[in-house]
Amino acid sequence: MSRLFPMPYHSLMLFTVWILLNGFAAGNLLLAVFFAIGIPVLVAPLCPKEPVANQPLKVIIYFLRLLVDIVKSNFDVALRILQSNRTLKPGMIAYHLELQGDLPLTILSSTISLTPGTLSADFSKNKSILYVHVLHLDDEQAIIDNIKNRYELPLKEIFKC
Amino acid sequence: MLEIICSILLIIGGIFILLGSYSMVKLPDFYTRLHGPTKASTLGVGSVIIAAIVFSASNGGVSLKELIILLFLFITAPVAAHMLAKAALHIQVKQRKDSVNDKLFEQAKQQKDRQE
Amino acid sequence: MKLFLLCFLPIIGVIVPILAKGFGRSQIAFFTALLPSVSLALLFSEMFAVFDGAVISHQIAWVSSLGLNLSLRLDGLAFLFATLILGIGLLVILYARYYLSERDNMSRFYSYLILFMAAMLGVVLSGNLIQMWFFWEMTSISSFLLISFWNHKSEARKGARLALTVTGFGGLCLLAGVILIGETVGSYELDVVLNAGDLIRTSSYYPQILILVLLGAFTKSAQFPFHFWLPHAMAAPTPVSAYLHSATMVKAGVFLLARLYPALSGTDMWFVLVTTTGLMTLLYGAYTAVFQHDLKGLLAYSTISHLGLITLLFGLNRDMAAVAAVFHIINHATFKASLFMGAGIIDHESGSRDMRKLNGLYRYMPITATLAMVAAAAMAGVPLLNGFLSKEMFFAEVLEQRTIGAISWLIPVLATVGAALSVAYSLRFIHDVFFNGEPRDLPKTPHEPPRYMRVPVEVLVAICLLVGAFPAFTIGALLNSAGQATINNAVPEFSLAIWHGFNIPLLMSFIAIVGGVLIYMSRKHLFRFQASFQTINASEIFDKVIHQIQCGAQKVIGWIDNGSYQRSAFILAAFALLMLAIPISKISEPLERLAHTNVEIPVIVGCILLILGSIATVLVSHQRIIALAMLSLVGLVVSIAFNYYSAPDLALTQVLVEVVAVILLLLTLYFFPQTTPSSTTGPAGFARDILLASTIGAVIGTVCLLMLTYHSESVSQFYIDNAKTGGGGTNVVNVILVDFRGFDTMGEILVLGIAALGIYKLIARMRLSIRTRDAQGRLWSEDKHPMILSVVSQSLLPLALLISAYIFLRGHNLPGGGFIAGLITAVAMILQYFAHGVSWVIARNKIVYQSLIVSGLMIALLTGMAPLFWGYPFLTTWFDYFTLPVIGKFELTSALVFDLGVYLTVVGSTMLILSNLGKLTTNQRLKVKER
Amino acid sequence: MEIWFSVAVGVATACGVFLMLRAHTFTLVLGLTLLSYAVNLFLFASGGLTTDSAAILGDKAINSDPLPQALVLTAIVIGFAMTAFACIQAMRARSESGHDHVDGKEQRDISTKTETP
Amino acid sequence: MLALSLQFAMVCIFVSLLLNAWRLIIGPETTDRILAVDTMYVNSVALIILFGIYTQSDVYFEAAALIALLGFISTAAFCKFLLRGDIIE
Amino acid sequence: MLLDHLAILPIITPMLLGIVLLFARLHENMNSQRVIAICGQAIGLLIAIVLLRTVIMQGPIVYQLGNWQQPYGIALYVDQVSALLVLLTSLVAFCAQIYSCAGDDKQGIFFHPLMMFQVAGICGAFLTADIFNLFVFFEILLMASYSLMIHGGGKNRVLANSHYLFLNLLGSSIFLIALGTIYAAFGTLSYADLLLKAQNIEGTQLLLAQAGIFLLFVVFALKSAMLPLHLWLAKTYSATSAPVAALFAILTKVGLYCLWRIHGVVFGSGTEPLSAPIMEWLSPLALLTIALAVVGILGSKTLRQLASYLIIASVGSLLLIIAQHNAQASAAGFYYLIHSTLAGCAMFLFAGIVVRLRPKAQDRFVSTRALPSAGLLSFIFLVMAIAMIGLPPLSGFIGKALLLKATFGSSWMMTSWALILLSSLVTLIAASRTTSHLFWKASGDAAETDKVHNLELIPLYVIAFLLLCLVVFANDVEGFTQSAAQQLHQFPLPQMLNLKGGQ
Ligand code: NA
Ligand code: NA
Repeated sequence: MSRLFPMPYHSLMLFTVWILLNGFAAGNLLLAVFFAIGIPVLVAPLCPKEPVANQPLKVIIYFLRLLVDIVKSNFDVALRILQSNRTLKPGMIAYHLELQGDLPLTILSSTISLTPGTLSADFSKNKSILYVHVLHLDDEQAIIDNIKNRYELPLKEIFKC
Repeated sequence: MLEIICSILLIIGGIFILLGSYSMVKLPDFYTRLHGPTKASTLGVGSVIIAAIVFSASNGGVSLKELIILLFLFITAPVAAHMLAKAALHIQVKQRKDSVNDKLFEQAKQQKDRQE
Repeated sequence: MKLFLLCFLPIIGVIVPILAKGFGRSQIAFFTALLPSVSLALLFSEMFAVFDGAVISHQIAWVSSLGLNLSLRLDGLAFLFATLILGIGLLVILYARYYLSERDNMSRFYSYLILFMAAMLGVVLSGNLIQMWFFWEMTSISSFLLISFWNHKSEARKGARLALTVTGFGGLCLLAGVILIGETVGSYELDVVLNAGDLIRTSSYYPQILILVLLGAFTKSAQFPFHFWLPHAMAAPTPVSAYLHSATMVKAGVFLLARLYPALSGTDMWFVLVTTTGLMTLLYGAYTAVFQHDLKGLLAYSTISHLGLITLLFGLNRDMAAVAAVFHIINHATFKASLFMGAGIIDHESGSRDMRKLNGLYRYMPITATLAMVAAAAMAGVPLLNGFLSKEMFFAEVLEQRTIGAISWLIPVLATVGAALSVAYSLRFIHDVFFNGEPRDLPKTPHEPPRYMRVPVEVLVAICLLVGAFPAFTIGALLNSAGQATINNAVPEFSLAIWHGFNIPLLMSFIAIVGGVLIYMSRKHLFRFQASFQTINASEIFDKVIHQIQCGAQKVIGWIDNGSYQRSAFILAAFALLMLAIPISKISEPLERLAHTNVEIPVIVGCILLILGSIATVLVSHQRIIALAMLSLVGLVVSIAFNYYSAPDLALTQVLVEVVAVILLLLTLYFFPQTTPSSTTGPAGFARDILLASTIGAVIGTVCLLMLTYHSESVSQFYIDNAKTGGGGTNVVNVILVDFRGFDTMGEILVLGIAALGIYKLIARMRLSIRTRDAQGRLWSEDKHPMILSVVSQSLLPLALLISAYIFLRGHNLPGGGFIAGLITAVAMILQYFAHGVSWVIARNKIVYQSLIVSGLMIALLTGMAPLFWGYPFLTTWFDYFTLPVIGKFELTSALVFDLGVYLTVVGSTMLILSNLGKLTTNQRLKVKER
Repeated sequence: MEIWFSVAVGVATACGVFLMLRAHTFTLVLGLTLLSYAVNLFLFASGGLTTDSAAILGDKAINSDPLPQALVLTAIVIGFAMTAFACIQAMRARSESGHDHVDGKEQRDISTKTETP
Repeated sequence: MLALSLQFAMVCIFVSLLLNAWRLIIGPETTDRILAVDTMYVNSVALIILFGIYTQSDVYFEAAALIALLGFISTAAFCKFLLRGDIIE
Repeated sequence: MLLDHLAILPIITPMLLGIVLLFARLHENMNSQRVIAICGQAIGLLIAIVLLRTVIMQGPIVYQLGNWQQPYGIALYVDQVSALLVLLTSLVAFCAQIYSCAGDDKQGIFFHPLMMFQVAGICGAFLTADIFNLFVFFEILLMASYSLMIHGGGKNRVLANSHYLFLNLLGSSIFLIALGTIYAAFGTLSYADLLLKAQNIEGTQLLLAQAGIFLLFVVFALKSAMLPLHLWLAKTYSATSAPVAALFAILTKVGLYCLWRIHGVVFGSGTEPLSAPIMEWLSPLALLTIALAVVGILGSKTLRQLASYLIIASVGSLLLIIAQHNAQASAAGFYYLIHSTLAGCAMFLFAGIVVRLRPKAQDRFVSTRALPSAGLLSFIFLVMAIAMIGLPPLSGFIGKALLLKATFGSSWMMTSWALILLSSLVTLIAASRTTSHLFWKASGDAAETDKVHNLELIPLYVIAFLLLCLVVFANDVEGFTQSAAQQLHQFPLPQMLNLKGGQ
């Protein structure tokens, strides 16, 4: 099983992408399956085993939440930008991580970067701190809580770490 | 109907893309400017893409393949931003004088494991 | 046929001595002599025919377009010279046997000698002018070899080079002259040319022809002012001097005068040029000869002066004079050759040639002395010897000529002076060497030479005596036929009697002899007088001149080609601009009217971006990293432009190439200074370059505008019509690439492959220092592989592969194809390299990129070759549609296989380049086994 | 519109040529890249500029010229190969001569002294 | 209506591109310039999609997809260069 | 079956062999590489001979690649001229290949494959009848030459290569611009179609056409090292390794061939040829080239530099021939071309030997200790010098004479003759100097350590023999070049354009 699907999520992604690209037809299905299985096997040596996220539902919820946040924060950052620079209070915060594992951390940092107004600048050496740059930093703690509750904890659940 | 949605989406997209680039010109220091493009890449391009989907729906065959672009962007854009921030910290790009937690920039550069 | 044998036996003879190497010296000499003797026999077998005035000739067509035939022609003149060449040649072979020492490589000497003999025979027997030139040059080459026979001696090397240069120059002039003659007459055959004298003399090219031919003749015959090589040719072994530089080769020049006498002579120009030259040479040679201390030097200058005499005779435009000249050729050959051999014997047996040391040798070598004295007397023109007869004829002829009117008396007077001088140096030769006290500190005590070494001298002296005593009987027939051949006409009546009664010529001879004796008496004063001039050494001057010229040339070359790339590039660009300027300057209607006027914002924006990007790249080019950023802007705009102008394939390619290029340039930049040093070109050069570049830009822009506003109907419609039906694809561009013009693509991937190999080759030997700090002196960040980048790149790889598969499969029908797919794969792979590092990838990825390239190229090539086996041309494609139950209708095409080859090659090459480049800084760095 | 395009191509060419006339290899590589962009656009333009008619057989009529596109594609590939080679050649030259001047500065007449490895 | 909004969006993007170019040229930091280029890549993705809508054809889709997928690589490479000098090690 | 595809074989055979030589196992093992390479070149030679024979027997061949009819597909066009040049290429390559096996090929990797690709490129350039395909083959041969150029490494080679590379990159860009312009003007790329369309054009089309044609002239001038674009040649050729330089002896001929074929015929026929304004420049440029070569021959400090300038001299002479623009002259030109190419090749190979035998002094004109087997070497040199100077009995003198005849009565006749003869004279001076410096004047006896390798001598013997044959069979050769020239100057349009492709 794991030799056939070294990366199940990838296989899924590849399958869907192929179908999206070529439309839904018998020949395409066959090819999609072929690639979904073939490519991961081909690149397996280059991709170490990924931690399995075994709550698909939570994943979807997380994703939707992310989308909503993006839209929301987009608008207020937009307003922020239209005001004068003087009112702006940019700053850096050091976010102490509980989350571990490369993939989860990557997802977290990408999430942070994707939502306008915050930007994951760098990790500390042992990945215990994530330095986050904030466009408008009036309430540091609020932002930290926000990140922790909305993203980090859910990710912890998803990846069981 | 679909046309109207499409048009609205296009306008939103346009505005946000413009905002992104505008902020990149306007904002005071590199780190703040770095926030700009995220808008372009997320909501801006996002709504344009959805507009495209809606449009394709409006003349019959709905094709979702534009979503793939969105997927790609969502995967890659943060990395670019992250790398840029990292690089900026490394080459000690000056942040604005009155930035909050000024010293943290230095720590971030050295990737300190605990904050003093 | 006999003629060919006669001429070519010696040519074969060249190898005989080399084959005979193993044998003893005498045997070698014997074998060498065989073939020439046979030739001589053959020659004499034709004697009577020739004396009857017959012209034996034989031709074989050779290079028709050049008018060059193998054409031999034996008439009196040729017979005379052939006899001299073979006869004296044989004597010289015998003489050389004893002259050369054990140390000398005898067989080499002999083969050179025979080579010369063959060449000389060729010259005199040629019936075709170009063929004559052919052998003429051969004589120069062989004399070069012979003079430089002792090439460990510096003067031998110098003398050889000098002789070759002068005679070679003459030879080239002669070639030009000959071709001019041929083009004027319409044939190079001697028979034709000799009878076309009037045509030549009246042709507009006559002056050029005459000057060129005379240059050839004069240089060869050491006529003033080209005489200077001859004395230095005396560095050659004496047999050579005797053979080449008295009897034969130097005679080639006068032979040419004789040969072309009917064709060229008879004009005032001929008279002036030839006579003057001859006269000056006669006097100069004779005068200088008097003051030589070296025996051979004296003989050399006397040779010069006698050649001058002969030339002078030819110049007089009188048939009888020509005959006299021929006569003197014979006489001079005999006595001068014997004198040289005598000198050689003296040198050989006494170890010196310096007349100040050599004295009173008569007591040591009476026989040789006697022989030498007889020969010298002949040279001086003493009665009862052959020299006297021709001298008399000479006097008679100079008295006869009237061409220069009132001052005609000048020539006889000067001739007498010359004769007197020749008497003087002959006297000196005799008295100074054989009498005049005791020898002074000679290396060895002189004695008679070995018996057979003297034989050649004896033979020649005998001839001198015989001819002198019984001219009509001995030489009459030969001279007659030779003279007839020379003037191409019946010889005027002449008598070869010794005694013509008291007449002016006799008086002149008498004056000459008396004057000569007087001159010799007063030599003390003359030498003192002469010593007041410093002697000039021609070969040193020659060396200096040549050296000067070479230094000058080196300067010029160094000045033109200073090894600067910038100069070459500037010239190239300027040349291109010049070429474009010619047609562009012809544009009549103003360009505004050419331009369409509709406004498209996208285009305007794009152009603004492009212009900004380009100019910015130039402005910041000294800050290299920034320049790269600017450049990638340009690349982006270009790809968008391709998209906008409905070329999706190009857009895709451009985007990908852009990415790869940026990676490549960044990899390169790591090893380079981050900023360009202030350029070596000064402000002037800068302005110059800016001017040139902007002008080129303007012109190219104009041409572009012309193109855009002009529309020729092109072949493209064919592609659009046949893409689906003939190529089996709907993406016309791709069908063109893999089918209509698949050959281009074949070549293109080959270029890519070769580039990869070449780069591998370049990297293999590369040693570069690795920088530990950046330009601002900051240490590099410790975080080698940022975590996010690694993770994302991993998850991107499968996606990228999927996309490239997608692009590859649809390429034939929609934008895409093997090349683009290959680039996508490559870029994704590269991403792994710089996200995880080389060692990480190498540990996990076992693909050998070189074999990717090889297999790619192989697949492409074999796909191209497959149709050959069905009798179709290279790269003919095949496609068909199939239907399977589940999948439905689909197409299979050979173009896809070809495209696969493209894909593999692209992946392989790109990876080979980038990965090896990346490895440079790692311990994985490529090490090539030096075989 | 053609005038804009032409001007852009002209400027790009000028810049590329100017950089190709410099003396330092890296600058030359930059120039080469820029010049090949310009040249590709030029070659592309030889078929005329048409929007919204990609050379894909389908419902739309094709009035763009596919041939120059194919030529440009070949040109791009070859140009890429050349650029790559030029880069590495520049590096090698630098590693041999110690600096990135194209003539290797002080050394002038190459033919006089050639060492074999 | 649609055409109008389409043109509006396009104009927005053109203006953004020009703004980006402005940032690219004035800098001041190297990272600023790199950011500018990166943003232009993203914007051009949107632009190409708009072309697609405008011309009602999807032959331009791949270009957009590729830029979205691989455009960041050059940005990353630039950053890696600034961070480590040697981008493949 | 292969005989129907004879035209393509000179291109794909070396390609195939080059690729085969790259197979990992092979390119580990030097000996097998050498065997394959030499056999490959031998096969190439054979093919070239058969091709030439076929062309002579059955007239020109038009080979339509991909079975697409002219002018839509790419076609190869083989007439006696291109066949001759292919044969020359194979000959030179064969000699160089053999020579290289004496050890030069071990001084770096990929030598033999690159040689193969180089040959493929050159042959392609000679055979193709499509102007863009010509560009592609130019790039192939250039790429291969860049890579071969630095074979063996060393500072000067690499630096010389920089010069050569960047200059030619500029050249390639010019080539592309020219192609764009020409396509815009004619809307076609096939020689035949271009020739057809070039007959009656005016207005903008004329301007465009001429712009393109003139730019093309620049490209070919650069390739053939015509003054003032000669600067790269001496530098490059005298820096690189002997076998490569020897192969390069044919490289300049590519440019000349293109001028001959394209500017001389494709754009050079009709009442008022498009290339006429340029061809008027050709004579003076050619004469200047010879003049420069004369100075260079006198001023050269090394044997290889001398050889390079001799090449330039021959280029000048051939340009002069091309400028005459008539079949008679071309015939002479072809003879001279054969001779000069072979002689030049030999010169470089010989220089290679000298360089190897004199590790310190190399081929500089300074006397050192005597060379091993100096007698033999000096004899060989004498032979080549005789060929180069144009003295009998080797083919040089016929070439010289033909040159003189060909330029007889032309405008510039006197200058041409003077320069042609002068170049011979200075060659003679230089050669005699060389002989005396390199072989005669010696300080101390020869070192016993290294001696002349037979593989190095064989090519020289072969070439010397061929040069002799050129004289002995001069009439036949001349007859051939005559008909070749005839063919060159009458391009068989109908034959090419009326062929129907299979599709
Ligand atoms: Na962001
Ligand atoms: Na954010």
